[in-house]
Amino acid sequence: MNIIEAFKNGLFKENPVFVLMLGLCPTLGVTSSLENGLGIGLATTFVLIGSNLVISLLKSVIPKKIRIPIFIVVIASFVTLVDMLMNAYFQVLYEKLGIFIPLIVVNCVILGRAEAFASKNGLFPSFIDAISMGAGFTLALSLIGSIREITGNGTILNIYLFGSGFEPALIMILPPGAFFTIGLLVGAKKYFEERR
Amino acid sequence: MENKKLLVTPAPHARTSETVTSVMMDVVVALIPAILASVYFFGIKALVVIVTCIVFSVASEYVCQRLMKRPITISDYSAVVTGILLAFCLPPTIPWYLAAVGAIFAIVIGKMVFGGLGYNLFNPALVGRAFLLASWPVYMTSWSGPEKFLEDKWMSLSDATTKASALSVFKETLMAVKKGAPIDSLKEVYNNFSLSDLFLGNVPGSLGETSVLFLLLGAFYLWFYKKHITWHIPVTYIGTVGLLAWLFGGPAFMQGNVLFHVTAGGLILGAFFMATDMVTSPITKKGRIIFGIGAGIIVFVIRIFGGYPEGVCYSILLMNAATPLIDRYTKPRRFGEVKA
Amino acid sequence: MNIVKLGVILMIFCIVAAASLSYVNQLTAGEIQKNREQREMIAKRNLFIGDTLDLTIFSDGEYKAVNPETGEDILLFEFKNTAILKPEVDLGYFKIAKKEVEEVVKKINDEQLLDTTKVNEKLMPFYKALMEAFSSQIKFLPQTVVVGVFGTNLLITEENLPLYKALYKGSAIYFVDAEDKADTLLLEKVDQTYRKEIIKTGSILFNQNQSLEFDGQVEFPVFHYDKAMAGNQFLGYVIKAAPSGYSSNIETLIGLDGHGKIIGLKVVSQQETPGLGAKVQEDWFQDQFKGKDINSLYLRKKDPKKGKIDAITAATISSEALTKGVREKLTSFMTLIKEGGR
Amino acid sequence: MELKTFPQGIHPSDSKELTQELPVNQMPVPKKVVIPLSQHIGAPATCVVQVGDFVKTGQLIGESSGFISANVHASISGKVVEIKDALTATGAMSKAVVIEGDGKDEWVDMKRYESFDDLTSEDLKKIIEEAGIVGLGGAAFPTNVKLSPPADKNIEYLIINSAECEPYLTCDYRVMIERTMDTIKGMKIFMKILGINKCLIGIENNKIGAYNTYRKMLENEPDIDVYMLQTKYPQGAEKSLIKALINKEVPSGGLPMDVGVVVQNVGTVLAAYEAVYKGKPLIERVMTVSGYGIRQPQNLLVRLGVSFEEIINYCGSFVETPGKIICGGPMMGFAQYDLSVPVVKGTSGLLVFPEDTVNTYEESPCIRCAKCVDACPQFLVPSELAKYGKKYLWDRAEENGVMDCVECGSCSYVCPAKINLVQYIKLAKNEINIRRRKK
Repeated sequence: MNIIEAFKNGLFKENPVFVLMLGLCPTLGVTSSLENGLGIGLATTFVLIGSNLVISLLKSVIPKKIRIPIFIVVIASFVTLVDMLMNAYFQVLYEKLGIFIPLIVVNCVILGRAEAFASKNGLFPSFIDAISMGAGFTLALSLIGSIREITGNGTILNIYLFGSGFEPALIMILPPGAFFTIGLLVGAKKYFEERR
Repeated sequence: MENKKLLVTPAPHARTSETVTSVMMDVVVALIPAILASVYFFGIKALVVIVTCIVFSVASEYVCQRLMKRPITISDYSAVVTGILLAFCLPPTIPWYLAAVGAIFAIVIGKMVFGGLGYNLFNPALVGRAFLLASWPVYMTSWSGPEKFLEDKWMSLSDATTKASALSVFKETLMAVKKGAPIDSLKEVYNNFSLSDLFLGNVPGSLGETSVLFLLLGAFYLWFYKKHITWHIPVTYIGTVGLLAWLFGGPAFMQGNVLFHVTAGGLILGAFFMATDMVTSPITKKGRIIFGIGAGIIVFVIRIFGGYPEGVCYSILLMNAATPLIDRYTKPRRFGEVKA
Repeated sequence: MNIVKLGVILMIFCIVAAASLSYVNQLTAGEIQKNREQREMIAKRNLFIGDTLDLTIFSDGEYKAVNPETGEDILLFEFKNTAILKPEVDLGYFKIAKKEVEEVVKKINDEQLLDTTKVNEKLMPFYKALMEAFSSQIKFLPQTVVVGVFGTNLLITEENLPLYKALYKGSAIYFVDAEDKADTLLLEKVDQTYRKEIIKTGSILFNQNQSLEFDGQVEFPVFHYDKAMAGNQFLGYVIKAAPSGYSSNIETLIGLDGHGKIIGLKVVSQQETPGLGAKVQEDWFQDQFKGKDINSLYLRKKDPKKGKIDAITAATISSEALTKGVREKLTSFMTLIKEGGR
Repeated sequence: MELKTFPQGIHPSDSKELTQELPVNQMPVPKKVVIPLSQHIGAPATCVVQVGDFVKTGQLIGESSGFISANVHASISGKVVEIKDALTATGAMSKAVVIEGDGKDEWVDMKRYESFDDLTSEDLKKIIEEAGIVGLGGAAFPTNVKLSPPADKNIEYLIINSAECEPYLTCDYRVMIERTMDTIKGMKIFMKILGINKCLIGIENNKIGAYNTYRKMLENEPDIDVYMLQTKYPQGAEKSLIKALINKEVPSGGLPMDVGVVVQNVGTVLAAYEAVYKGKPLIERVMTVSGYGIRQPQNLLVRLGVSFEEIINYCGSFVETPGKIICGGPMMGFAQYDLSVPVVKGTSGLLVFPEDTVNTYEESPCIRCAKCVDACPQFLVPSELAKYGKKYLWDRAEENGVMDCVECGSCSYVCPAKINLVQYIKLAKNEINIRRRKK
């Protein structure tokens, strides 16, 4: 398996948010700032790596008929793990992300990769896949988060970018702003792809 | 007989002289009295807002069509109509750059991303207004009072005292009443705003929402002379709001002030110029009646129970969203169709 | 029997997952508990002591003021790499010109001044200048200023206590032995120190040498409140209120002294509209409540006669909700106290 | 007085003043005619002459070839010079008999009846069938078929279609004014055939002259009622006319006989009169030549098969460069590009418009103004149907009643976006018909 190819795949060709349109719940919910986007992206990546590894390791043991419940058990365990760890050691971020950390469980990116990739491939490819997909997800979330933070709050990583005359468009950090941003980014991506 | 070029087209060979451009032009003409009234009452500030909105609407439509490699249709006046209608929903004190942002958003997100004129799901002007209201609520909810014609303030671009619009005063009082203030204070609100002022537009409010008289002038031109709008939406819309206001909008059951609720705020503008927007309203008469009643109920619910003093914008947007559904269930009974 | 087999496999997976999670839980439980306590502690403490967030905006440099007695410039303090950014608790340490302070303190000690008025007279110019400097640098007066003084250690004794108390009226300045902390950026360390100081200063404020304690959650028939105690001395109550605002319940801690005056108010959590209702969490809004009692807890906009609280522009609903919620909570609480004691 | 009419519809300017007051002018017998064998709806007639044959005026040259078909007769006497595929006004090719006239205009022997009292309904039907009479309103549906309703249909009314709602056309109006008595006799023939005694005539109020004439003539005829209708397009469509006169709706997919009505055009009535009383087969008809592009607009009695070019030349040729020539009315007629096209039974008019008055329109997107919905006499939603037609969604179009469309063109007329709505609808109808036939 070509690692570069795998990363290209995860970041662009099959970007979970912009192409596969998976995991839109956290994408819409938490990306009101770069910090949040990055945080949930990394948490998801961690869960993705963990679940992909475990599932590809155990793929021969898991009976086909009950694979989905087992996947969910594995994913849920990792999410609970992340939840507890973050609560213990990343208090501030944990409070900001709130309910969205437990909700990683239902993020379809993770179950999707478990079903589509990890349950069919070996340990190393699954690991690479998890990292590349996680990177793609994190990239997308950070991008959306930074656009929304800049336009909706006038800041990036809580640092004020503009003078006091700047009036941020409040709607951008409200839920509709997430829809606008995703829509426009997907549109822009398609536009540039077609031009190429 | 030779060298003759005969034109062959499908029937019918007679067409009305009406075109999309002429329809839009008629709407612009119908809006002119209200434009003049708004400039008279709010001063040169109003003109700046209107011109900004028009210029940026047309320009962003042009840019969009260039980028999307579509035929340039800015000469059909539809962007001008959007610009004027958007300006009409804005307070006169809004900075020009916010008006411009609203106009760009209205055209780009409200219209062009759907495919341009005829394909948009929502009224573009109202999309622009909703965007501005959600983004810069402080600017969007501080109105300045009407200025005296040719006085200092009339000419000034920035100097304005903020005042509450009639509906905000009503809303504040209503909240107070809910918290235990005497119920009669509602009556005081009604008395504080003279109906003739509300009717003429001599009250604080958004540019085009205040002057009922001049809006009606334009509306009747469209309604009776040009026949571009039918009675269905405006009458049911205003009627529903009026009825509900009379029943439940006052200190006691059946004591609401109908005229206050109809003339204050943007109801007349919305009913005649925005809800009747051809692209986003139902095509059948029955559908239009449902649309009007639905929008009327939403306006009333927002005004009395909601968080905003005025609900016209959202009522129309919500009903716009319901329009495809309404159209689907109100197909006209076909000629000779046997009822099942 | 296939289904039994599948069930058993699933069961095994669940058991393994549960086991490993409970192990991690054991590892992190202590930390989580600590975090929670710390969070609550900070919130409660802030009610009585106030936030120090505002200090972070100082930039490096020398700050001077004119001594009103001599007309000379005196170097008040200088900042060097001193601003510390921390998300939750931000502390600024800065150095006051050693000489000046030493001189003043020496003077006081030399003259053995115990009369509060006279001490005030001596020190007032200096502090006035200090305050002016602050005011000119920061647009508003911080509630709390933690000052680290190199090499100085002002002992707080029975004798000079009135001095401190008299000096700071509302705005408390705490002198901290900051010798080894000025360069420290670690949150933990700073925070611990800070907490220690607060306990100390809290005692000072309330004329006690014992440390400040919160007595935990005292169950009262209706209310769930804390009593803030410094030793045996009763300081006040902490009450929770959660009025429903525009789009959420605004969870609020209220610090109340024994006379029914609000010592501090802190919105702990809310989900109001960002940029509008969410401004209830901003300091200027919360600070309005300090020193008020139930009679003035009305919005100025709604009730110009009684009202002492300014509403947030375009977010009247949230402002009103909080003001009203606090007022109602306090009203019933006061009734309770009057009827049934503490 | 509230005038009867049907709901919805449109009000195009009628422009009938050009020819309304001009009496019908007989055009000279042409030198050469081209007579298509398919001038009607249904199967083309079978040719019964050969190249080189001499034919007399009124001689049968094409024989009805099925249940729905009609006889075709020679319209001049002369020699059959060619049997070829010729262009017709609809743009389709049809087998046609070309006759070169000998100038004598010799008629075949014609059997005349002074009165039809002795004839049975079947006899009369036979005469009409042999005379090759078809509906002259435009659709050219064989009249004898229309007059033979199945036994289970109870026919109550005969309705005479004299609405002539198409702008410019005045041929029916002139027939009504000039041959009032003859048409009344014709109506009686039809009533006898159908065995009923109720006949209704609907005349629009822009043809007040015809209304008054009938009023006078029918004073002693209790069986025939004449009504004035409000001028509106498409009053001449059968279904709309029935709705206007007796307020009954022809069921979707049904025929007028389903509500007990037979509708006949006033021109057809006259042809029936001529066939019975004069024994004349259908070889000539009254048509209107009009429009601002022709020098002498007039109402003409012409032999079938004469080319448009000849008619135009007879009417003083063009005023200026013609831009558009239409066979039929402006609402439903066909634009022509070749003037050798012959007049057929269904040709009601020939309109010439100068170049500078002819507009072409660019289609712009639908703005959902619903003017087409308010215009459609069939209560359809033309904009939707056209959308389905455009996108080849035939099933959706069928579900939404595209087959009920009468192709009156009202929707296209009112459309401010200038979308050719009726064209897309026709496309869909056509496509659905093909699919139905395949099944």
